[in-house]
Amino acid sequence: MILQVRNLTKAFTGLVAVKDVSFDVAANEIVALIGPNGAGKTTCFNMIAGALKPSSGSVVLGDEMITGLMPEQIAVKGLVRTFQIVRPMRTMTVLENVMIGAFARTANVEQASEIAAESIRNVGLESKESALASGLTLPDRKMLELARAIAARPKLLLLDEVMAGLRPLETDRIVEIVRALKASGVTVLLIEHVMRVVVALADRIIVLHHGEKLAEGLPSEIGANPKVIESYLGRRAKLS
Amino acid sequence: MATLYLNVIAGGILIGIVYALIALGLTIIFGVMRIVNFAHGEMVVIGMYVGYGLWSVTKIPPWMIAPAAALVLFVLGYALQRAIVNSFIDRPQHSQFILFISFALIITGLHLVFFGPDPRPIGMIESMQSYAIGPLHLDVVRSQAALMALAFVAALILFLQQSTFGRSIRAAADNLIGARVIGIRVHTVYSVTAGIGMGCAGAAGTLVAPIFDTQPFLATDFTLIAFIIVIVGGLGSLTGALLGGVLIGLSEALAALTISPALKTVFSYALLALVLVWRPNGLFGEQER
Amino acid sequence: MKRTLRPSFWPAAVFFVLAAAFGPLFDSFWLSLLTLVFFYAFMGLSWNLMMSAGLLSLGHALFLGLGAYAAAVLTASTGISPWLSIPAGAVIAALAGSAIAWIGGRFSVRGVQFAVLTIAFSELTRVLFDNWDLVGGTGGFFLKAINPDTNRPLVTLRGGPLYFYFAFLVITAAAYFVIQLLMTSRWGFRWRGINEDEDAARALGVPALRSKVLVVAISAGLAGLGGGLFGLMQGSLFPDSVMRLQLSIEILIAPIIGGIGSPFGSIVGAFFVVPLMEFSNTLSQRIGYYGLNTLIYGVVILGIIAFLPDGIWPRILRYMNLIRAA
Amino acid sequence: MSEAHLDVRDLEVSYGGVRALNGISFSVPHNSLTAIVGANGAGKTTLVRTVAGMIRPVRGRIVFEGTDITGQDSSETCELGIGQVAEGRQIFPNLTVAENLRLGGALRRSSGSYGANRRRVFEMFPRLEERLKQKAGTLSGGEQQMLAIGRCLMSSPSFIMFDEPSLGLSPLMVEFIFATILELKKSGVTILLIEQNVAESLALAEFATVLENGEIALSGPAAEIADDDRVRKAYLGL
Repeated sequence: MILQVRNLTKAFTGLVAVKDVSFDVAANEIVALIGPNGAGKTTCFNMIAGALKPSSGSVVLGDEMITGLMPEQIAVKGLVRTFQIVRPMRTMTVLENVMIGAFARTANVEQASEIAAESIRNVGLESKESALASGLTLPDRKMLELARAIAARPKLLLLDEVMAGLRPLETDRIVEIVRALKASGVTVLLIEHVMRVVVALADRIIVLHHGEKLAEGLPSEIGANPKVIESYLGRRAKLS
Repeated sequence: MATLYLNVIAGGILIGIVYALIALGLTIIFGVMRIVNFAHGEMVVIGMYVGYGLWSVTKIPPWMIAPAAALVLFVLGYALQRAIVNSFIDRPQHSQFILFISFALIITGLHLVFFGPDPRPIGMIESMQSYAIGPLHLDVVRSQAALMALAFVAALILFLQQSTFGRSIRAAADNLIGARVIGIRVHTVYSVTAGIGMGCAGAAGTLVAPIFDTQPFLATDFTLIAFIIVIVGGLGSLTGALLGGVLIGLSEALAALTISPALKTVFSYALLALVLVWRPNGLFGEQER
Repeated sequence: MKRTLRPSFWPAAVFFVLAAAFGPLFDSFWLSLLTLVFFYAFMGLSWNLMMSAGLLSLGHALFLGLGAYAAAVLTASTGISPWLSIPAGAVIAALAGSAIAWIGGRFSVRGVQFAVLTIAFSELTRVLFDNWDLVGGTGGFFLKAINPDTNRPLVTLRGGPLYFYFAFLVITAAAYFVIQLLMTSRWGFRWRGINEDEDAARALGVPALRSKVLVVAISAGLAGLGGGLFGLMQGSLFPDSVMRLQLSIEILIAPIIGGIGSPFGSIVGAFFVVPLMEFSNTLSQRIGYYGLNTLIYGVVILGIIAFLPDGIWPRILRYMNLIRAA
Repeated sequence: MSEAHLDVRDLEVSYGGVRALNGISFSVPHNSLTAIVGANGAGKTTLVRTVAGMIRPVRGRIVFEGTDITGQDSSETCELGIGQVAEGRQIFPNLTVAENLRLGGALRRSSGSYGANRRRVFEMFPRLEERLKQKAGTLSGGEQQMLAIGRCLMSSPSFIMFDEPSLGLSPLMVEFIFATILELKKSGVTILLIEQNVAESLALAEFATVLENGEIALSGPAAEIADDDRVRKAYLGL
């Protein structure tokens, strides 16, 4: 078991964003976290990755309690996250952006440059390696965000709606990349809205609604779950 | 001994109220536009020269000249914003910073060219007098200055609270996107805000002209005092500027009495460092931007 | 390394060698002007380093002053060689810098508040030095005069105009190349990452607090080193001269006007700003309008920042690329 | 007026250095409820902000009620009657509910009908009248959405753009908001609805346009769009 989340809760003034959420992620598994906008998915991610202090509850990575650690400490321990709204380092080139991720693993600039170049090739951005991040289109920025996280050699990768805003061609490419990551031993926890991708990738699905865990299980089970259909997928949708 | 402390505290509060007016101008500009006016002290000194100039010709007491100085600085602030500063709103912080340093250099340069470096005191009989209320001796000039400053503060708060335009200024400060969504003319709001902010500095300048002898190099001290107050009070917070001003006026007065006049600014800086460490956004600033 | 930003090594090396070669040809007026240019270039490089991590210092004179006083007092009171006392001054300045950076980082004092925090510490120290007898307080600290005949500059690190021209040229060149190496090291990437988006950088494992303390320590240490040499050149130190706020402002004008993007921008900026300062000073003295220099200086800086937002050096680079491309 | 209430021709916008919209054209018939759907990041909010005059387009024309308003500032478009209920609501949290509403009605066009607008808003959203003195930031998500709509109505708009009105609301509240939008349409206001919630908005709209990565993928009557298999696969997960 690579990630154990227990009774995670976050209360802002007058609003409980996440209430008592618990789930596990097994090694080398792909787990999808789904739910309508504002269900608390990103808040969960922020608490797991250390960007937000939980009001209560705990997060264990491997055999180590990481609740309350700083994001950089958690990242170095192998849990790397991407952001829902991409955050490129605009005045730096694509290579330099990805090297920052690589530097989590090595102090040597040469090696970091190699790792970065490889991650950039993985996501197919090699033609734009020396372009400034500010000039990239939205899909390329998503690829950059992904390449940066991969370069940090994560054991557990948290992807926050990395497919949003992409055309089918581009989402298929990311599906391939995530599958290759899984093959190379990386565990992935992803937030996603595009059902097609969730079905294609997820070994297990966790459904959040109004900050609470509504359901958890295999895609087929979730597809048939009446509560999930009614609250999230809308009356007509059905997961095959 | 107690009356000495009492009078020093009273004097500190009176000058603190005028400091608060200076800080109010700085914090309203930052609150609305997220720009730091590093030439704020120079604007105060312009107000001092307006006060000194009109006083030496007409002998009208400076506290009555304050509205005129406020108007002069309002026009200057509005014009500077319209002509130059509006195009710097989205620029990085360091180039905004150099812009205001160039304003500071130009203003101080003009003061030196026209008035020379030597101090220009305002010798009025009132400067010697004080109101005696029991053991309390309130210096006349400081009391007039504090009262006028309070009048300006009250007028400004009334304007922001009650008037339509004042409300749109507060709206722009609270949520700039929201202000544009409902059709507020944001660049006009910026220009009027800059005018008001620098108008406060100008008015305060006239009020302190009889207390500190007017000379160009006072500008840096006023900029630093305004910075300390605004940071201690909380950037962008009006209550922070008001209470921060009185707090700094008081702490300076006490430090000058108990330690030594030379160390009064040290005490303020120590206070500033303490507040920054304890509450990085100041006593009344929002904690999380 | 072929992919990353190759440090522009050769053009800069040629520039410094030429500056050294022409040194002996200058008369004492040009020597003192160019020494001042290289002093401000050096301080600009030090200021620009911490700016690469987005840390705006408005109190850089504090580090300069600490270095100057430490070197002067240590040499005068213990008689140790300046080769030891100047580095000691740099270390003291570096410690002060890292303390401020640690406070700023630990209590997440960012942006404007951090800039004002640097003012607070520098003004606090200046006033304390005013009242500290060991350093001569407001009366100032005076170094023993040197006897030009028997003095060996390489021992006392003091000498005539040509000696100080070379001294500041050498430390500026050294600082330039050290900073270039730093900027292409892991730390350089981390500083630029923090400047761009601190939270995104931390999510990738960049240790924000350590990175900030390190960059400010190096930046302050360099400023302290420059201060030590500056103190020996001046021969006398007053809190109001080496630690005053106006000096902290003067230090940052050259790198911003020159262009804070690349270290060479600070050198180009100094070559523009220092002669402008001197020119407007002499002009206003000759015409007799006290303050005209400040006015001219302000107007020119306003002109530059309004029309060359990224600074002079990036515009020259673009211009040179156009020529090369044409 | 035969021609469309709003007509957009070859609109090109770059925002933050990225080409957000490349050459889109569509029109919104008078008194219609037209929906624009697409995943987030497809350029929907950029489109709304460009029509509202908050972003200046690189190329293209925007015609409203027959007059070319391309490049006009948001203060001018609001006076013409273009209202916007923005993504994330963009209310003024530290100002009271009453002040938020007053600011909405501060335009020249609506100064005459201030009282009438205010009564209509209170009829539609009684809860706002109960909370007039409260700071807007203390309202619940749904109440803030009501305030955003109420504030927009205070400027008596003839054309309202709703940008992601259902974001972060409970299903019950989403139902109420969509009912309100329908009611506004029946009262004669033209509606441009921008939504990620594709199923709901297609059910509500008469016409729809699918926006993908700054380009129009599909446009036409909402019923046809809902049946298009590409839309069903990409957005409805069917």
